[in-house]
Amino acid sequence: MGSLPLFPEQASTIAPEVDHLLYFLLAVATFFTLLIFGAIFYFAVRYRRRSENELPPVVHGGMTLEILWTVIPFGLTMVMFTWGAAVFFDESRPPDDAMQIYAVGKQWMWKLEHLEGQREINELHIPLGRAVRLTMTSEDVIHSFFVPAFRTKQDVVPGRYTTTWFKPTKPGRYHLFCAEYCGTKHSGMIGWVYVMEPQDYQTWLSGGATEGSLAENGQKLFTQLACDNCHKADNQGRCPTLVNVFGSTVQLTGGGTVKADEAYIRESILSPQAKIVKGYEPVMPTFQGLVTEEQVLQLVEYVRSLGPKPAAGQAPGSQALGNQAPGNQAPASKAPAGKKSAPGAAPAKQ
Amino acid sequence: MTGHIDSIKTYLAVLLALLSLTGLTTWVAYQPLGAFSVVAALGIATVKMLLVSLFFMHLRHSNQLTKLVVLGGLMWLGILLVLTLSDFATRGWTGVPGK
Amino acid sequence: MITAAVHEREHYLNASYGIKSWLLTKDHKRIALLYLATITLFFFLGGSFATLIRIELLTPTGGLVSSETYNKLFTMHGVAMIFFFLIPSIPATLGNFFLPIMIGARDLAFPKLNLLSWYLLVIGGLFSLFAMLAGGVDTGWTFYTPYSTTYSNSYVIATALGIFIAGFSSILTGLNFIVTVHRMRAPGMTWFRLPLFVWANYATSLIQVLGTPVIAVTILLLFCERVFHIGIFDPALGGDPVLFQHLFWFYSHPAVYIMVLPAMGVISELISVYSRKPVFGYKFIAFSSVAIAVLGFLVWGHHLFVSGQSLYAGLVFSFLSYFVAIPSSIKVFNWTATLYKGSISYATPMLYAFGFIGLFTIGGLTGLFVAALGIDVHVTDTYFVVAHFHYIMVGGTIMAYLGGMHYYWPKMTGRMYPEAWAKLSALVIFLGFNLTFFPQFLLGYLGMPRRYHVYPDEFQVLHVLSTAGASVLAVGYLMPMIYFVWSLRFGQMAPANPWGATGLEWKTASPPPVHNFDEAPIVTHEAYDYSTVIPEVIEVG
Amino acid sequence: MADLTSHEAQASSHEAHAAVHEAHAETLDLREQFNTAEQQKDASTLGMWLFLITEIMFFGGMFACYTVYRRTFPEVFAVASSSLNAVLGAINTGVLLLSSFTMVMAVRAGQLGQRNMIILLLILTLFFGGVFLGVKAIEWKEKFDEHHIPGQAAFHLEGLPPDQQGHAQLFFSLYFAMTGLHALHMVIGVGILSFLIWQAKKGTYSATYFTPVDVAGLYWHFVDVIWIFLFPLLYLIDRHLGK
Repeated sequence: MGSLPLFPEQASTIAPEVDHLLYFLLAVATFFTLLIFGAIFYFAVRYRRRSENELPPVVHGGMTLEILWTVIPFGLTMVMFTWGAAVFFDESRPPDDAMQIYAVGKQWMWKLEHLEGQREINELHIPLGRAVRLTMTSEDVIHSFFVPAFRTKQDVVPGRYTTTWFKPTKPGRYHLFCAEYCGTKHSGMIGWVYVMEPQDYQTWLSGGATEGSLAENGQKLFTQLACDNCHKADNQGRCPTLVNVFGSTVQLTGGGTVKADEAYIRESILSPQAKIVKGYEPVMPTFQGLVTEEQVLQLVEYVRSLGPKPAAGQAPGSQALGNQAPGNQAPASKAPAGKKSAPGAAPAKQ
Repeated sequence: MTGHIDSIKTYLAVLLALLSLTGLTTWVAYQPLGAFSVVAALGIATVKMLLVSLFFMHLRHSNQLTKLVVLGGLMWLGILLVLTLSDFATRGWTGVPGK
Repeated sequence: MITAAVHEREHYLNASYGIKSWLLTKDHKRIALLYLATITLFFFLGGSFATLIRIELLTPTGGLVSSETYNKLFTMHGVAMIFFFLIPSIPATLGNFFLPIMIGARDLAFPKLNLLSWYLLVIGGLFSLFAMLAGGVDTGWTFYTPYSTTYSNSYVIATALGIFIAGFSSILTGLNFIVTVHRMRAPGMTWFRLPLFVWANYATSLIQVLGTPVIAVTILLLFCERVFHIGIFDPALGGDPVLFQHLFWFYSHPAVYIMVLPAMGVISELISVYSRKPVFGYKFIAFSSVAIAVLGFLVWGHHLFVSGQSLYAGLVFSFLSYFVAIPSSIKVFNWTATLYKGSISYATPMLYAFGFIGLFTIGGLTGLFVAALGIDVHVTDTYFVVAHFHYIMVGGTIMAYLGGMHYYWPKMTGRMYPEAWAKLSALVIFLGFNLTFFPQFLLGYLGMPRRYHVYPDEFQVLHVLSTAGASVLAVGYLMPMIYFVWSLRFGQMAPANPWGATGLEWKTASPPPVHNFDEAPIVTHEAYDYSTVIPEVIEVG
Repeated sequence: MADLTSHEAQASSHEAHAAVHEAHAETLDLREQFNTAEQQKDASTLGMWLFLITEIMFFGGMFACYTVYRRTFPEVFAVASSSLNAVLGAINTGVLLLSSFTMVMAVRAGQLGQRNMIILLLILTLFFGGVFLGVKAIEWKEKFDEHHIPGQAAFHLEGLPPDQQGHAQLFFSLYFAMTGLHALHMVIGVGILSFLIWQAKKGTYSATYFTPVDVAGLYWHFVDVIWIFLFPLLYLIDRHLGK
């Protein structure tokens, strides 16, 4: 037994935002609980039955009271809604400078992949003060990526990508849970998130032996699967070039457009006929069953690395990161300030 | 309800209308109407539904309560469809996969 | 059952004897008792699963049972409690017994259908029981795909079939009630003279009729997918597991109101009778029941805030969720105001009613937390949610159910329960409940995920507290079981109206005659007009 | 609401129960919980309409799946839909509409107390219902022969690349689920009709008591209405794209 914590640690920029909302709700809830309990207790004592045949006066309902206790709670709930929605937007939208990490859930483990090629199981090492964006999928059933100290949670759904992000503000070791029931060893699908000082993180990154960065592995796979026979860099192939595709808006046969994000790249690999790029024939075979979710992620990352170079952070390879991390540390570590932290902490440097 | 006995002629007319609408909806499906094709199909189906319920099911002569029950049922179907679509139709609006 | 004095007056219990007279009865009162026996069985079954769960969670390492067994325990706890206890609890027992009497009818509109409903519940229950005995089911009561369709190796099909069949029991009960309220009211029983219990059950029936078919078809699709691999929700074929969640919660969120609305109806009766005053804001309470039934259908997506549902749908559902808070708070305020200047008795049912208001207030207010998008991301699928819905479903529904059982026991059986023991049980249950579930709020905010067989050490103290509370709670639930049975033989004979209550159910004898009334009632007063009743009570002594 | 209240107060504000009840005790058709035949008929009709509402929601769950997946895979749904036999579908729709017509005529015969006509028209309705089910069976048989059965390894829909076969299976899953449940309702309807015919032969129904025929009619027409929507939604998606 031993320790008895009553409140979770605050270790991300979102955590204090969530907690402030909690304090507000707690205040409202406590007020109304005391009001109701107090009124019941007072009335029950004050107006207790004194004789078996007493008949109390009839008190008719009052419109003023009814309106009062309809309108006031309604006003309060609208504050709750708006505030909750504001926090939710912050929780949902990763800042542009966030560092990309991929996660795959399967019964019953978390597989995490860094752009630099480090792969971890049930552990995630991240630097202090950098926003981290997780793109996640599942190989089997629904899981949920939950780090209580960060106040973030996102279901991980088979067949599609979901996203979560957080920006750690305190070095340490934090629980990682699977929060969506996923079968026999659901409670064993847990791990740790290590938030490290940036220097330590650099040391950790260079420590593990990797077989090349995620994008490099994706490129190898791209060649292995002979994707490069058709998808040529110079746009001379039978298929559209993938250079500068990521993040762009793609024109489709039949008139529509689609934003080339992770989900679109994934769909194009597994279900290539679903959306055909304008001006091309539907000749690509499906790779369903030929590649694992992890390999798809490598390919997605490769395509991303071919895309327009992002302002900061998303550049693959550890060199770029190494230059940046110390610079980012200063503003971020004192940035529990809240909502607008994302742009503020993103001095767009290359 | 017992009081209203519709004539055979009325019922025959409704039947004829229903059969012609069936022909119409089949024909319309082969016309190049684009997105309007679904609208036409559902529009015709709705008219047929109204014919069947108003005449064959005597909804015309039914009391307010029955009409309310039917409207309520359709409204609930609407709730189910619209709120479910509120998710599926707005997916991808944020540009963040899964949000 | 009841002491058969030779020259006893004929009533529904002694009008005929033998198993057949019960199993083929069309009397809504007898069917109510059949339901009572059935759901009590499932309550204790679900309760014993809960006990095992709590004992298991005493230690963080999961020593008592394997993880497979643990997963089956919480699944079967949920299935037994929700589908076979809470949903039928108040409507099928107290509602079945009293709704026709309260409106002055001889029976429900469709007595045979009523009996059929009970058989459907029993058949559904047998399927689920078979699944439990044969090896159990481990999907969680929510049956999320693709785990339930593809990955689980347990008795999903039998359980799903059981729930499917029991669903029709619920639908037909709701249908029966609606028609009865519309078509069977006694002369003079206008809508605004209806007891609030009837309003609440009417609203509940609307949900049963409109919501239950959707879970039925969803379960059917799940069944087909598991048996024939047709893949409506299978991501491998392009299906969407989140769609299953939408359909599941379209019913399962309103189902919470199926459980709690009748409870609110009971509380309206109790508060009025034991403060001997008309309910403050009768129309507001009546309409808020209907409002809850309607608005309850617009909020299901708040279970899906982190599921991969779109952000905008999340906004819509969070916004709508707050609307359903309003009618609930209107009720609480009106009940409290009813006490003002009343003549408040501390009889056992009133203690349960106080307990209900207190626990429901906490449960409802924490509902505001989980409806707030920003906080729900953190607390969903944790013990915070577990605590929240137990405050509503156990602290709310079961408190009201027991309050109602005590209140109506004299009418149903003709016997009084032992008052002192009953007061004690109310107190034990209230304390035990809070000790069990309050620590779970803390656990949840700390991040303890639900459905965990083993857990980190730092959560143990709170888990131990919760288990301690659960053992108190278990004692509290066993007590009424024992003294109710005891009272059948040894309890004092009950007068027709032991509480000085106003409803038609108290104008007929205890227990009521076969056709409910010796003389057909004609209603001339508003509900809860105590000036007409109190002198009579004094004569009865 | 005020409207309803006055109407229903009237429905139940007949004389006191007991007296009326005794007066009717001789009438076989009046169940003991009711006071008047009108009250009983109203209750049955309302009960059936409520039941039909539950049926709307029951099919509604599948319509929701259909809507979501058709939105997601419009082209696949068009191709898969075109593989269905629209002619048979249209003919079947006609057959079902005819059966609805004979059903409503049976109810009319009930209103007029024409006992033999009731029997004849019910048998006709039963016949058309049987034809519908027969045609349905032929269609399903075709699906088996063409390997259009979802969940089977042999599933293959011509005209679609391999990666979209899964989506096509979704269409056929919905097709079989929806038409299957519809057919199940038809089978139940056939059972009800058989019961009514048997009862009608015994002379149970007359101009004063034909509620079962009336109520069964509501059910039958409702099943018809469901099909009215299933036909264009399943058989007629973007046919113009096909050939």
